[in-house]
Amino acid sequence: MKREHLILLAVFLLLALVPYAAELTGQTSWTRLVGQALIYGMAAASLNFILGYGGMVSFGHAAFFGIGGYVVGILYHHFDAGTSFLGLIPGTDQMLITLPAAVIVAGLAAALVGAMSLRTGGVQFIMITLAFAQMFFFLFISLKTYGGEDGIMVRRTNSLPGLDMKNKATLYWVVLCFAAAYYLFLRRLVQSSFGQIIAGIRQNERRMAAMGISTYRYKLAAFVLSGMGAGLAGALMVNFLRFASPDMMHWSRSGELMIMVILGGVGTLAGPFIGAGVLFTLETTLARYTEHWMLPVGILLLIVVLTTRGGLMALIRRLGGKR
Amino acid sequence: MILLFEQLLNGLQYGVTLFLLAAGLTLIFGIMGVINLAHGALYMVGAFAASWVAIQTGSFWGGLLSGLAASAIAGVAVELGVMRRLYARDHLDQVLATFALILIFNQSTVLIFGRQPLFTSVPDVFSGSVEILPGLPYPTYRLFVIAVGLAVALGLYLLINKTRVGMLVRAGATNRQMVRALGVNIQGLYTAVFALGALLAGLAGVMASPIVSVQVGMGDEIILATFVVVVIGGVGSVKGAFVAGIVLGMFDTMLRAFLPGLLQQVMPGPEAQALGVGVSSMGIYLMMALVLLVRPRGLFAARG
Amino acid sequence: MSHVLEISGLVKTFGGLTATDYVSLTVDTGEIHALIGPNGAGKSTLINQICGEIIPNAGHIHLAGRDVTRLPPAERVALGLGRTFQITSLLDDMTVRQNLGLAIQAREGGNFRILDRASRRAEVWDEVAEILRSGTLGARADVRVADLAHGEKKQLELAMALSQRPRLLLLDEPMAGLGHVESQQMIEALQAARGECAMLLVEHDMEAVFALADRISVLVYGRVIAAGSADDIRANPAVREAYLGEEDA
Amino acid sequence: MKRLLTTASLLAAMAVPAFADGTKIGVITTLSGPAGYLGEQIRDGLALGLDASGAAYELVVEDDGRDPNTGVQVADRMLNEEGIKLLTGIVFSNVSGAVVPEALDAGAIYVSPNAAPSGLAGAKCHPNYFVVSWQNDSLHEASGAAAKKLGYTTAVALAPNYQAGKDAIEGFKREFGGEVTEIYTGVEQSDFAGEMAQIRDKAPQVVFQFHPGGQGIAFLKQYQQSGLLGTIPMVLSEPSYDGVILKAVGPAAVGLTGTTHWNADFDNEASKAMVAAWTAAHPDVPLTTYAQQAYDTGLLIGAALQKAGGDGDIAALQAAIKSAEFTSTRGSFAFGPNQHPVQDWYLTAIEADAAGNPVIVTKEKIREAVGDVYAADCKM
Repeated sequence: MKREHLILLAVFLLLALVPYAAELTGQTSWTRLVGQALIYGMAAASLNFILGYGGMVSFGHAAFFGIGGYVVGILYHHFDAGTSFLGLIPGTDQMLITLPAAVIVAGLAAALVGAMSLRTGGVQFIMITLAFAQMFFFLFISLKTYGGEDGIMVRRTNSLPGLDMKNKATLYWVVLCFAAAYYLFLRRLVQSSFGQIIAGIRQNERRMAAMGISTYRYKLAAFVLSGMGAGLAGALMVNFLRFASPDMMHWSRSGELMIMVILGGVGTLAGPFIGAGVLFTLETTLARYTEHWMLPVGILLLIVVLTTRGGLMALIRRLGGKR
Repeated sequence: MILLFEQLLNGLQYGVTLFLLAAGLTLIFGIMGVINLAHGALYMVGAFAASWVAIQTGSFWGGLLSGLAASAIAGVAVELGVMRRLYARDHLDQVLATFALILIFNQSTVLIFGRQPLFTSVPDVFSGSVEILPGLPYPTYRLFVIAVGLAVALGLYLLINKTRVGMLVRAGATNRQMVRALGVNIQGLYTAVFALGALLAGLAGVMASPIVSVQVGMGDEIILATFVVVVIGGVGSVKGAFVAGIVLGMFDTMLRAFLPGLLQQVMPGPEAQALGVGVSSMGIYLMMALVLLVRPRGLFAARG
Repeated sequence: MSHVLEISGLVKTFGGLTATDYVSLTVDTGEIHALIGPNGAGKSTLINQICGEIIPNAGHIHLAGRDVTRLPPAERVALGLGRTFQITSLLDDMTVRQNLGLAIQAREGGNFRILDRASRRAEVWDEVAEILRSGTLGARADVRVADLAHGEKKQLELAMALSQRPRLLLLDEPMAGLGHVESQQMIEALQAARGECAMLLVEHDMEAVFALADRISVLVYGRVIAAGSADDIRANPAVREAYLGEEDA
Repeated sequence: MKRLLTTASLLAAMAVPAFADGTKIGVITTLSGPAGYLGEQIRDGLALGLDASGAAYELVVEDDGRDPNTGVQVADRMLNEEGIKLLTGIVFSNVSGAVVPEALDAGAIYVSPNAAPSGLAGAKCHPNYFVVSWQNDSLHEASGAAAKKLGYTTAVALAPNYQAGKDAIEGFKREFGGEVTEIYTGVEQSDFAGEMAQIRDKAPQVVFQFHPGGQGIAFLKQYQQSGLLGTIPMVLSEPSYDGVILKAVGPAAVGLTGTTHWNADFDNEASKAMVAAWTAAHPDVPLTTYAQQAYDTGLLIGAALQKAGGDGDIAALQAAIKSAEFTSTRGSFAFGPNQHPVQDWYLTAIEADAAGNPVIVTKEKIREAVGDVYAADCKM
């Protein structure tokens, strides 16, 4: 336990130093790269909670990511234009309002999708979550008021009282704090009573039902929690990019999140963050050297699948000699 | 009335294309338990190989043969090189591996053929159209596609229901352990099924190449609809893939053709158009959601 | 004496096949009621209807006086129904201790808490320690279930079912696959649990059935063809014919 | 004059020693995926245009994968690490919506060779944001004007069901004035048999359709296969019949009518020089309007760099670009109040050349010196 705390603290401090290191070495874009990877890591980790711990393979997770992002975008749009959403809800650029709003709306969407999808299982569940995500995608693509497929610009990052959110390093640290808090939350969540029940359901749903657990309700609750996490990540991403577009909920984005989870290590806490970091860094770094970056990325992914069992986390553990 | 009939034919033609893709996918899924995201890449391989050879030689039929050969070879290579190592693994590992294969196939295609879309024309025999009803000319080539699709369906039916290999395939789709217990060369069967699936995907690609734009990523667009067909039809069921493919093809075409018009009866024109198309884009997904809510394992689930 | 379980006129058909054909039976408080019958008689289908995994076409199931015919499985458990599975069904990646802990946690409730620590729920772990101390599984407490021997899994499953403190325990072939010594241990364990709850015991091992059962019902082709004490059943010609006929075929 | 320019660039080079081999220009464009050929056209056109301008430059090209995230990531590195002050190249509106604000906030200049989302054309216009191509709406207004001019009164208009598609049909309707039946197609649809049946059923005098890239190829092929080509005339905006599409469609395209802001047969020196340079450099690749827009962008940037002496003084560079002192391949070119083009539009016909392959032939000028409807909202 002690050792794990030390490692976590060290990683957090290292990540906190990224803006300074970037400044010193002149590689200033690393701040953004790491920030974006952290946000993707959060989204992937939220997916991993249902996928890795709960055994629910959702192929529509980007929908909640996108919905969270659009909440920020739409609220900013109305704030900027001085209008209100459906004539009822005024816009805002206050992060303390937009983030909770994004989390709640994404949670509601997840409740809707989960309530229907969780009646199925296996590959049917994969496909039905994908189907709902596609419906959201087509919905947002036809919303002319909010930019349609062009997306919606958020000219200024949401404000937090007392902080200069225009400063890239500040924004990065805010994101880092959210990512760290979310990591700790997930760590607690999987150890909680609820988390244990979810892990039990993944291993043997029939047995859990025979012990009196209404598995559907627990799975739905897990699905909603996970959707809320993705919504938070999406809201942060829009603040970071200052842009929301239907791309955020395209099915390939859902696939990418799943790839990050699998690459990093299914059912591990740090795996999704590592997977996101590695995939994202790999893509952007390779893209600097070749237009055909997809080829080496594909080959590397293939090598990882064929040679490791349990993704990069398994590799790290093996190197660390833990098992 | 004529319009309705024509749209039905269009739906049928789209349906058989979906069937060609879904038949292989559902067999691979049902027998090996592999979620093959790269199935669409084999469709692309077939289309590219056929178009390129057709452009070089001027012969559609040469293109057809090379397209089939190329996709079957690609399929066997994928099976031997990658999938064979992953049968015992988790579904998720297979997802990651086949995703990697998509990247590799797409980018290799760019390296070999460049980024410009390729073009082949309809073979001379099938250029032009036939007046199948008074006042309804229909492109001969599309009729040819329908005929090929139906012929393949018949062939698959005979193969699966009347031959020993087919018996093994059926048995494999319902009970994998049993086939193993029969002492059959499982590895050989798996490779053969994968090659057959790839061949059918390649055929779909070849047939589509004179109609659509042959370009990188063309397989990624159609693979989603194919998965929808597989799931609605029931994993592992070729009959399900056929029924679901045709129904979905018709349903999709009908929605696109008539929903906006119907909506215009009850609401203003432009909004009806936009809503109608929005809903028809979602149509196949809505249909899948509905089917799964009623029959969680699809229409013709092979496994009990 | 009241009925813990009362089944009346239960019918379940699959296509043309009638798996349960107007079955009626009762289990009384504290009683061990054995259900026997040849393979394919519909015993598992009946068990699964009592559990709620299969919904019958007609008839009623009352549990402790309440009609549960259409309730989902989990709610029946809340009313006091416990079960073991024909093929042991446990959480294979967890240890014996964790399996027991989860069973008690499930019974205790409060499982929508997302920020507590399951490992620090004293009410759960004290009881787990108690069960481990009293039973034979103590030495294997921290072994992964997947690594247990078959007999140990059966014991664990029973311990988990009993830890739920059910009013009625459904035992689906608890002796299946056990050796002679293990069977004896299982019979003893069930005898010991006799005071805690009523049991509906589905079993092929006649030695165990006659050792344990207060009453026996015989199910053939989905129908109860005989019911009564062990001696009644032994003497019943219809039962003999059903079993002998089965063996001839 | 030329020597003066050379001296200027020499001075610029000396003033900023780090850029001894020319001003770095960041090119963020789409090179992967089905739309990759558009990015290729833009990259190559840009290089040729800059070469023609004689400016000293260095292109830093990177793929955005049509993904706004990647685009911003690339922009950040170019702007903040490599000290690039001048960006261009984006193909798609969704990428430019994310990247352009990033560039502007960093004090850099963005010159668009293609994407021109309406969101940046009106009230949110910016002094450092220029568009050399066209604003989306004007593209399709030209087709509406053409159809009207040809005397048609009923039309079927088809476009994909996303914002640009809706804008296309709106733009067409605005200038056409006749009776229009709108048909929206799927965003990733590649088989248009159903639409063909509807067109036959409606039997309009003219068909207008907007389907860029692969969709356009599929649409035209199927229009011919269904026997509609030659029965019902079609008017197209330039993205729906670029050189690559025509090459892929082949003889099936002959007989169509198009509208464009530029065509390869334009009789001006700049255009002829560009066609010659392109044919020499890329003999197997058709020259499209994407490359032409990028070429013009290259000419504009090159001229401005020489006038301002590199990118050392952003204000001077901005002013130099704004003055638009270059000889455009399209003849007349000027920036409107929102720094989007004010230009002429032409009617073209697609005819068969000696070998039966389609060539685009310019017929007449149908609109003169038009800007876009959003310019009025821009207060700079």
